[in-house]
Amino acid sequence: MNEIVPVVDLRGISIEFPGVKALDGVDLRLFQGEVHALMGENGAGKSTLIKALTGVYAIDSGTITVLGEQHRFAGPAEAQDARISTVYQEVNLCPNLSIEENILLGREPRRRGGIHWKEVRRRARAVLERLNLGHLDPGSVLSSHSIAIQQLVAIARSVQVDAKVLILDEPTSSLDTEEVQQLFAVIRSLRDHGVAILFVSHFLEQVYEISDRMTVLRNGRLVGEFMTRELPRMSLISKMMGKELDALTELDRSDVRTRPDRTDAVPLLLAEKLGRKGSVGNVDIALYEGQILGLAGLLGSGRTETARLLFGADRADQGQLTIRGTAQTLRSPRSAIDHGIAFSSENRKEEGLIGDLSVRDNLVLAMQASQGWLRRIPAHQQDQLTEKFIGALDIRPADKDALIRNLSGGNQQKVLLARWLITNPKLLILDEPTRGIDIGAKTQIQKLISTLAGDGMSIIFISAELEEVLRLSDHIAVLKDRRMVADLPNDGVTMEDVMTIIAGSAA
Amino acid sequence: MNALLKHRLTWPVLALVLLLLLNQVFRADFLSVRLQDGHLYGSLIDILRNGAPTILIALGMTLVIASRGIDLSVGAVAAIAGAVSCTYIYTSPDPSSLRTAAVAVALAVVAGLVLGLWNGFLVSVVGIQPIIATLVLMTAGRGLAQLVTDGQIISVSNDSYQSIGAGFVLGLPISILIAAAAFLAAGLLTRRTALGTLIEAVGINPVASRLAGLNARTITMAVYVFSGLCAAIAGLMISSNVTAADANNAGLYIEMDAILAVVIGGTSLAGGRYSLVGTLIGALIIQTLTTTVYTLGIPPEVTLVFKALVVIIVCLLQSSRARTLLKQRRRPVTATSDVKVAI
Amino acid sequence: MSVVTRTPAPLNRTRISLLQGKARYAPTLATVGLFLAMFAAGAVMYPGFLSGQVFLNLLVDNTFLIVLAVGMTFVILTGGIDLSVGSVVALSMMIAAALLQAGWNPIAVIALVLLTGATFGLLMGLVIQVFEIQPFIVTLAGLFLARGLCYVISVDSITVTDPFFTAMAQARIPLGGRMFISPGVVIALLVVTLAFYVLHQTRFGRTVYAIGGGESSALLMGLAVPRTKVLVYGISGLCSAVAGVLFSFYSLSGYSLAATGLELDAIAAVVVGGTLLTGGYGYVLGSLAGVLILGIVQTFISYEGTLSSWWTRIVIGALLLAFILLQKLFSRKVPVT
Amino acid sequence: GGGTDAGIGAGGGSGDGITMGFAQVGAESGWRSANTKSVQDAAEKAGVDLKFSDAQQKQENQIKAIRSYIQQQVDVIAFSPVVESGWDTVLKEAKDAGIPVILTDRAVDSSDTSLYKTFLGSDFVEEGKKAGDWLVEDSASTDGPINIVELQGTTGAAPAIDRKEGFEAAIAADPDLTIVQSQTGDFTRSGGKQVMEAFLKNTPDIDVVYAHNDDMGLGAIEAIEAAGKVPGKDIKIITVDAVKDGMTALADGKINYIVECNPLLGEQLMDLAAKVVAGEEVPERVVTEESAFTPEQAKEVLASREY
Ligand SMILES: Nc1ncnc2c1ncn2[C@@H]1O[C@H](COP(=O)(O)OP(=O)(O)OP(=O)(O)O)[C@@H](O)[C@H]1O
Ligand SMILES: Nc1ncnc2c1ncn2[C@@H]1O[C@H](COP(=O)(O)OP(=O)(O)OP(=O)(O)O)[C@@H](O)[C@H]1O
Ligand SMILES: [Mg+2]
Ligand SMILES: [Mg+2]
Repeated sequence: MNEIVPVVDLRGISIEFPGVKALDGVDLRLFQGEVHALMGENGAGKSTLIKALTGVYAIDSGTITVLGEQHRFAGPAEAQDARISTVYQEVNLCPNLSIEENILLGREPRRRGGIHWKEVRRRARAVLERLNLGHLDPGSVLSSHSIAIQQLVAIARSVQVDAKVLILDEPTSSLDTEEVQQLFAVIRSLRDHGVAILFVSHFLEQVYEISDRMTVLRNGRLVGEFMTRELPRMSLISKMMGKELDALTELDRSDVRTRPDRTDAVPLLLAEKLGRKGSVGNVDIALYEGQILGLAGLLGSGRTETARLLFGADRADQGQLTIRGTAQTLRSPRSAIDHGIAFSSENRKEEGLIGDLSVRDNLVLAMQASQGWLRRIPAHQQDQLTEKFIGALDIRPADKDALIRNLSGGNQQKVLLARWLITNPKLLILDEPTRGIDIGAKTQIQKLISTLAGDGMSIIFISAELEEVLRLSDHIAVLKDRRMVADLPNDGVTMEDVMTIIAGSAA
Repeated sequence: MNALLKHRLTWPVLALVLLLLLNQVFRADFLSVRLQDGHLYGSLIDILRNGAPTILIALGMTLVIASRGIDLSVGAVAAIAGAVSCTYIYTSPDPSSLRTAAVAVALAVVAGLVLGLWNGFLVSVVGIQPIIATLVLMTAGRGLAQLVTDGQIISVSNDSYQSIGAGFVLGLPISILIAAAAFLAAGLLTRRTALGTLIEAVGINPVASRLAGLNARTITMAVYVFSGLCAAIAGLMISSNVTAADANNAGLYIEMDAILAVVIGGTSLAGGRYSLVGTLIGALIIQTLTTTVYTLGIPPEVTLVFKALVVIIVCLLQSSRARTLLKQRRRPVTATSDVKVAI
Repeated sequence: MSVVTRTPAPLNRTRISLLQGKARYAPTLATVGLFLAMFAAGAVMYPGFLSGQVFLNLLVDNTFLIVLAVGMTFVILTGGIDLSVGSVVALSMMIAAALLQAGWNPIAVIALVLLTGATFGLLMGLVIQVFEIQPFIVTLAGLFLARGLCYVISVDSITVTDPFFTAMAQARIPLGGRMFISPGVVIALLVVTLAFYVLHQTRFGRTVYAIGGGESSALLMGLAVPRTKVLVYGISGLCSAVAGVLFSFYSLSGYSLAATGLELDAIAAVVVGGTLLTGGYGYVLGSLAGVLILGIVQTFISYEGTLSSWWTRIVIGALLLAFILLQKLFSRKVPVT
Repeated sequence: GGGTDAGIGAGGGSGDGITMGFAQVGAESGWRSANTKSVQDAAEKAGVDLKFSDAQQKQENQIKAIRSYIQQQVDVIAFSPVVESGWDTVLKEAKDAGIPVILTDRAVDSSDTSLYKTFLGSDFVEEGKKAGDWLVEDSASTDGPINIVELQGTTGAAPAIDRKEGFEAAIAADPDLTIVQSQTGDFTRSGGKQVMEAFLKNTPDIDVVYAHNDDMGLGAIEAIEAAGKVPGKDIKIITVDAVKDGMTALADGKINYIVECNPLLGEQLMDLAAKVVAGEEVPERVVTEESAFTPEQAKEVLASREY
């Protein structure tokens, strides 16, 4: 394949942000009809490289060649004109518009007298069906859908055009196995039609499954370009991390003993037929101290909604909630927090980050909120806490005063996790906590969760990766069609078991 | 030097200094301050004294804007405060006593707090967009003030009351001292406690703030109450300065001046990070601008054109984009933040 | 917008999912419904209120405000604001009156006025876009500048005696039954229709909504964000100039203090019409309804005829509030207000 | 009292059964409030059913109000125009509907005088002239140049323009009199005070202040006192309006001369209205009787000032 001219050829790309050299002389070649994985730890510079290519960021030095022609795109619009189609890391769509509009925005079919809305719908339907999303109403407002659906819509938008290059920056971070497979089917067919695809993911399985070749970055520098099948996983990981991987050996299953139900004790949290009209129903949970409850279910099955109910972000209007033996109504997140409940949202951008505040301010925010505004956490204590967690979670750059919106996606996620860890909650609800986190950090976080549970913290764990759920949880609650349908103690539950329940029990 | 150039207050300060120097060029004794009848006297003192109400109101406005709101009602609240206090003094049996003045001030302050609470309630509990919520009071408020004064200008003669806006202690105008005290109080209150950060958090991302456990409602309420309080005190200053309550004209358009001051001071109307010092400088720039018009003898017909040009120049100076365009420095093509002007 | 009310994306997403896409229309529908209710209330309370002409007068007397609100809707949909509109109306009137007085051809005058307004708006848009200065400030400076230019032209008021303008001012289009509208109404309604078309049938219009939904997202989607942002201010400037011409037809004069505070009326009309100030949600038809609502409030007051000056203000404020509250009540299913 | 002249036939009862629509400018000053009150009181006394509306200084609001009066078929419409120009269309509608119109306080510049029956109000140019004449006379005895500073009303407002014009015309006769500074104080006390503060610093030897209304004059007095000078002696002050606060200052010698501008038009208006509705002839222009006051005269009339 090497004789062929690359579709995209990046050479010596450098970008410096104030204080950070995000890219330092990076090369990348993309060939027609290949899936190319861009690999690296959180903050390695993957997203920045993509933004450099598509003209979001101006480059300091280097050359961008597309189809043999040198370019310097002045913005995403120009990159699109050169038939480069991109899904950026955070969902970048317009929440106020409908799905179909989002898919076709800027390239609406026209006819005499304006936009051909019928055709818009037809095309949107077609591409949604291609992604197996035919059940979605193309006219519904985007913001009414979960992050996963939004991610899929973004993908639908990107594959809707006739592109030469398709760039997908962590497109699968919220998706279930099923959706991932659907996406891969589309990717493969595009590849077979000669599209060059750049794919970023922290899921090694997926990378190995779909990619032909990969480029590895570390700290903004190029480590090398490899053929996927020639690079064993372990060496990929050590190339990404720059060190040998002993700390990273898969989480030992024996580490996660199933903590038995303590039927003698009062459960920390007891939900009985908890629900909310139009949202989720029939949530029955008994969670004891030190237990991990995993929520399993398909995309849109209501896991996020369940978590929101338990946190008071939405108010429950059915059933009963008992916390440590007393019946409670959670009117707001505030009251949940007062009961020792913490919730880390899957929607980092809208529901987590305070973008214009520093890492430190973001990190201590929840703790400060629960202490009240009068008792400001002293500066030295703030610094101490921040430094501790920057170290513990390996947050990069290790700069307390950096604005959080300038951090890479994975590092933002770590800060948000730390925000809740410092409040030392009794119950920690984690909705996709490992979303967009690199393999090293992910294992670290899984370990952390396990340790926290060992220390007596209860955890509700939601992840699109069912394996991760099965590996960590003591109990697994299965949701289907926004109702809870089963609660399994995790004594060797397998993926098949869960899938059977989801497939089987008619709601 | 470079750090100094980058500091966000450098350019507003520079603008202020330039304006003052411009005046000095036209009038050699502009910057001189002398002692007259035992108190300081001079154009600089006038700027501070006349700027005190704007400074006060802009302080309150800064916090409101930081929380992603806006308060259009401040002028009306100032008018109500003046109307309430002057009408009380006018109708009281002992219109020149200290006690009467004290009660009048207390009444005005309470009125300001209540009106602030009302705005805060509409915005945070009822959930009306701030610009409209406060537009209601902006419209109705002057009516209320006129209702209190029966549409008349109420003149009072009470020395203690007059001293709020026109009096001196130790040679310093009392209004400046009040503004300074309010400035310090606001600074301490927001920076020594966590209030400042919490307000910023609510302003930047209200949803995330709520999920982090912040009581956004209370915080919002608090900033509007503070704004109401500042407006009431400013209203007292304005009316005491001329020893009369003019329900229709007191504090007219002061909300625009205050917003302008806040923005010139570097606080974004989209909410979030704010700078009280910046606001202070912004308010001084605006007052100096008015004085400059008088000093230069600019005819009233072109005053507005002149003001508009200065405002544009100050904003251009302050815009980092303008400077980078000049220097042709590399920067991300895309705007980094997703925030929108929220008013 | 407000601290707790701006709910981007999914805070209450289940609610909206119940109504699916239709919920987007709720605030606007509520506005229209409330307008009808108010009209009915007026008919019950005051004799002579229930007449077609009372309704038509709402249009006749507010042509310029309708056009202004249309321009403002574009700007607000992108999440911006334009405070200069009232002053640009006054400036347009001054220019028109001064040129007509100097004997210019009325059509040339109108063309020049429209050009001036559009250019003024475009310039403000350029400053906003290129220098990244907040719209509030740029347009506030625009407000000062345009008003200042009015004074520079003349502090005295200038009467328009041009036959064409006079004809436009006094022409009445009969609708039967002693009811009539003015030519200005036709122009205003044309502007509304055109705006509706542009917003919903052109890519430019969809980009306007997209920018309101998330500017950086729109940019990453490859939309022409900078151009659109500049253009909406141009449109608002153009609408202000059209409004200025309509106001000239209406009052046959140029006056440097005319149309003061009209920007707040326009903003209020847009917001009352169900458009969110943070951008992204709203319709021009809502803004039209918003203007009619503000107009009917005034009609109520003049029919009442016993309110003192201050009670007039208080009642206007109270009715505005009552209206917003009702609208909230009727459209509360929607997560975005 | 003020120059209220109810002389044109006292109206008790003559207005019975008349409905009058009155479109007021606003409530922008104490003078205006007194004007409104006078109209309302007089209407009640005359048994006129008054439909009152406040335009909040906006011409469009006034036009709307007049339209609604036409719609309500009142017997007579009276209004104080916000601005001189731009009334032809709506006045024509009133004429077509057969409703007579009376202008109060301010004129309109319509060339078609058949659009209104009469104009009742003051002559602002005349007021400015009176102020200027007094100054010319007063300074005749003194030699050397006299520096005048002028505190203008709101830029573009008719009284501001006319009072300036009249004053300038009057003092043009005397080359010693020069206006050295002129700035708007927006008709308000605090505006007058701020501008005067600046004038005092910019111009070392101010001899006379001419303020377009009492309020700005009162503000100027405070600024002059704060600068350590004596208003009325070191600096002479001339104002227009003669509201009660101004008259008090005049009586105290802080103001030297006030030209009256009388807001109490109510009774005259009702009287004219009754005649107009009855179809009687009325003069085209009824000038309110207005005087001017020196400190001595002020002391005499102060006690009986109504507003
Ligand atoms: N706008 C910005 N301003 C300052 N620093 C930035 C900016 N954008 C990115 N960075 C920095 O550049 C580096 C690379 O970030 P980038 O987002 O490319 O990482 P990434 O490889 O995509 O990581 P992740 O896997 O976490 O998404 C990080 O250190 C980040 O903090
Ligand atoms: N088929 C669908 N049609 C319409 N809306 C859907 C559908 N599936 C999901 N949604 C939206 O998603 C929400 C439920 O998703 P939620 O985020 O609770 O589920 P989840 O199990 O956490 O899924 P995810 O893996 O996407 O986070 C619903 O409120 C609904 O608005
Ligand atoms: Mg990334
Ligand atoms: Mg979810």
